[in-house]
Amino acid sequence: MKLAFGSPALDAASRLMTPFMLMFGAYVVVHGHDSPGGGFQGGVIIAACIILVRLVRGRAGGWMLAPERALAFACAGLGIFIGVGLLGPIFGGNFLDYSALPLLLEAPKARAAGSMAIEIGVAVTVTGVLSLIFDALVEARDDG
Amino acid sequence: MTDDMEGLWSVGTAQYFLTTVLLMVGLYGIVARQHLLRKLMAMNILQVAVIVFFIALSAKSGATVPVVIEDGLEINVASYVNPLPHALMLTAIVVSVSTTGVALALLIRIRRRYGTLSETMLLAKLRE
Amino acid sequence: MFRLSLVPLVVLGALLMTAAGGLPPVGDPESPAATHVSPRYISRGPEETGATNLVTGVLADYRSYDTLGETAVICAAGLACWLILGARWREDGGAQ
Amino acid sequence: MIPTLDPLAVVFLTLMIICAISVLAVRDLLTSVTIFGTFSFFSATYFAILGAVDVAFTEAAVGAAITAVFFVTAIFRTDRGAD
Amino acid sequence: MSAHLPVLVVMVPLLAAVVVPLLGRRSPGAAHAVTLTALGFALAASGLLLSAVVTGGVWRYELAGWAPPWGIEYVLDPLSAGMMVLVSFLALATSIYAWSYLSASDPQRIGIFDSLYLLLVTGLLGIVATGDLFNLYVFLEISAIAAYALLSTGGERATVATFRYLLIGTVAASCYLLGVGFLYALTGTLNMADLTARLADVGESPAKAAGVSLIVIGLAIKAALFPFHGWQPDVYTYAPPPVTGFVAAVMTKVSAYAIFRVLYFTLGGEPAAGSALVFLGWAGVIAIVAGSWLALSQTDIRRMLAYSSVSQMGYIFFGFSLGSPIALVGALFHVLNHAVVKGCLFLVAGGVGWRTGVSSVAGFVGMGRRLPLSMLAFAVAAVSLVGLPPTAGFFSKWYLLLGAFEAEAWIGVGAVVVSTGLSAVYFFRIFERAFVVADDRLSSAQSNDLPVGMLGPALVLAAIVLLLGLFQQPLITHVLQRALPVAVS
Repeated sequence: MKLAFGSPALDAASRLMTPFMLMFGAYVVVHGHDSPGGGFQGGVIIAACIILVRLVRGRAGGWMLAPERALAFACAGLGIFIGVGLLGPIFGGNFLDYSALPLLLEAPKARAAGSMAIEIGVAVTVTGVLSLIFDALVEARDDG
Repeated sequence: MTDDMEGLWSVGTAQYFLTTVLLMVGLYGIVARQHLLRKLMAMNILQVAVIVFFIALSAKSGATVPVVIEDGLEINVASYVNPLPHALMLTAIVVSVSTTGVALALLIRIRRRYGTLSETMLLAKLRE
Repeated sequence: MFRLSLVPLVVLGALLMTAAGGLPPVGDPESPAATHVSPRYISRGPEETGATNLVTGVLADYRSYDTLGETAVICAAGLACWLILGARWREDGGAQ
Repeated sequence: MIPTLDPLAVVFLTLMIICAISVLAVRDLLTSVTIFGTFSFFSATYFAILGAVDVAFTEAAVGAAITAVFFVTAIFRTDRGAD
Repeated sequence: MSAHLPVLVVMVPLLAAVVVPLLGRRSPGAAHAVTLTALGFALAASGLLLSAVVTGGVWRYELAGWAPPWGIEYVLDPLSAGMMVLVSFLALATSIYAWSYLSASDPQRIGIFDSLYLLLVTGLLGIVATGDLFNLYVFLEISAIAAYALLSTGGERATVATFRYLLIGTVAASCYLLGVGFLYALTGTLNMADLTARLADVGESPAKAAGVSLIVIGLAIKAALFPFHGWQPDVYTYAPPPVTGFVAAVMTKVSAYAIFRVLYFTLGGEPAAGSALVFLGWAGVIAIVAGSWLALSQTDIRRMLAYSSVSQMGYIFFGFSLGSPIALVGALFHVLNHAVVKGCLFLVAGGVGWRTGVSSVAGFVGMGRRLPLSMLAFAVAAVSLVGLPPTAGFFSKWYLLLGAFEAEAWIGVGAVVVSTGLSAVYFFRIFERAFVVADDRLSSAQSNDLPVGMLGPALVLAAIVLLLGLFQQPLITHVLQRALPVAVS
């Protein structure tokens, strides 16, 4: 089944909105430290943007995060998280202890940098998985 | 208990009671509704009820959102709400959306094979 | 049968309401939740984690391990959807 | 003196309960999902009133947008059948 | 790096779970090799941990470098390290079995299957290791979601059964979370050790009782204890064999472990925990008889095994409720014994179905001739489940009975005796068909046993049942007795 509610107005609106939504998503990820937001919320917004385009323009929109790539995103995000966590033990701290990272920063700054890295990981995973689930629900074939 | 604490008490406990009602609505939906999609919505309501309960625990009268604005000053604990339940409940929301996604995928498979999502009809088909 | 299942439900609700009456009221600044572990997150969070958003401080630093688990939950959900629906849907790949 | 909590919280909680009951009572599934979105929106407002802006943000994005879209998609894929 | 062993045991499988799906698309073999390596590492590391904590005492690990109760900590004592060994060992064994099963039927999905398998193992290991109530919830959900996906792959009926399990499992998890919320509201902490200290100062109240009972109910649903076992038989019957073998063996045991941990360690001495244990004890006694009785009337072998699991969980909770050192040792030994036994039984039953298409008890005629070694493993495991010497099952039941005599719990003793009789009947029904009844049509049938990859794990598990029985004395003095809470021993 094609889930594309194509109409010129919707098309234009979605084209107009997507850049702002993506920017807002990225902003929410990056500014999670000082304002409400964070990796999960930002990832949800980016995924919502992808889903919006998919809803309006269907597969033709070119915005489809191919399922395989979406899955790779999901795994990569979690991989980033674990990788950052494992840097702790490598540099002599505990698991996920960012203050042990050799960043030449004072502890709070180093911790903020580490948190930022994992937030990005979370955002990547969330974007990948939500669009993957949406695609799985849409594309599931209607036979059998 | 002082007088102004009394007022706090009434608004304060009313929320627990209403949360319990919400919880029971969700539980009732899971038990009694026929359509599996509706059971799933009831499950979401149940999860929101638990989240509401935790957020109610985090509230503090006279406190504001947990984003520190005063810079360099001594931070007054009483002026910010408790951030811990918020962090926990973000995780719980994620869990609930994940569970919903998996459940919907299962439902699509069930519907594809059995042609229905109504529990009674499904049970009848399974018995065949 | 459904009417019957309502009885334990109502009993459970009544018990929970009784129990909830014994909790510190919502908004009580003297409640254990507000006075035990959380004060450190508020008073020292910004200087220790570098995050002025205290929730992010708790989520990404003090309790970052929970967040790791949360990410694993999402990842598991994605893999699960793929496993449940994927077999059929990959057969015709990008065609349509 | 301690200022009391906003009574608005109770109002929104009541609205949530009304929405929750309607979600389960309405016959048409698509209507049901729409009300579910409203329910999530009210819960987000409730969280915001209690000072949980992050949770409110997330609940609005997840409950009212993503979960609702998932449900709508699933309903289109299956049926709008009444209960 | 050895200082970080507690977290590496959990993280290495998780890291493998990230790599495996990407690898699996190109080369399923490599993906499975990575899976086995990660599980092997987990087994070796948890073995090291066990030996370290048995000699050196409790090992606490502060995650992210924050001291509890602000941060999350891992607490490894002989109990949790022992459970980790059990979980990772069964994961390794069933994963080897899964390769033979999947590579024949569905090589395309091995990567994704293995990844979810690793996530399931990660979740269970995390539950066992953690010292934080909310962290336990998170890992409970990881294992649950991975389990839903894996269980649903057994065909269309499995999908329906899994959906029901998903609903019930989510209600259970929400119950647990709500209970944690109650305790958090009363004490302001989520750390188990801190909670113990703080809860002692909180007076008795309905809120405390509600918190404890919600946690116990939530976990009891996950553990499929008698009144809450509704989800379990369908799920175990229709799921693919390697998954059932692992889930039936370990998942409910880990929930039982969590109840044990919460009631004896975290809430030890609380009156609410005492009453919860009384409830669990009675539920257990009913489960012991009812599970066996229901198993007797089943015609499908896997459904029969599923009901027998209900009964065996009853033994474990009955032992927990008695509370004396000897009964607790019996219960823990039964956790060990039943995990290995049920894993073996389900692997063989699944293998038989896979090779011959037989799933009913009646169809086992002549099976002893057709699949001799598999049925040998099945027989050893079944004998242990019934509780005959020299298998592990005899000793675990023996200690449970000693504990029951000591506590003069005559109803429990009666239940154990009745259930032993019933389980003997339902297994000897199978033995008779498999080994004794001569079927003319089958007498000429060639022995056509399972491939090594499936037979090996089953035989190893059967051998372990015997070894556990033979070496029960050192095991009990060196590990199980040290695993008991201080207040009891």
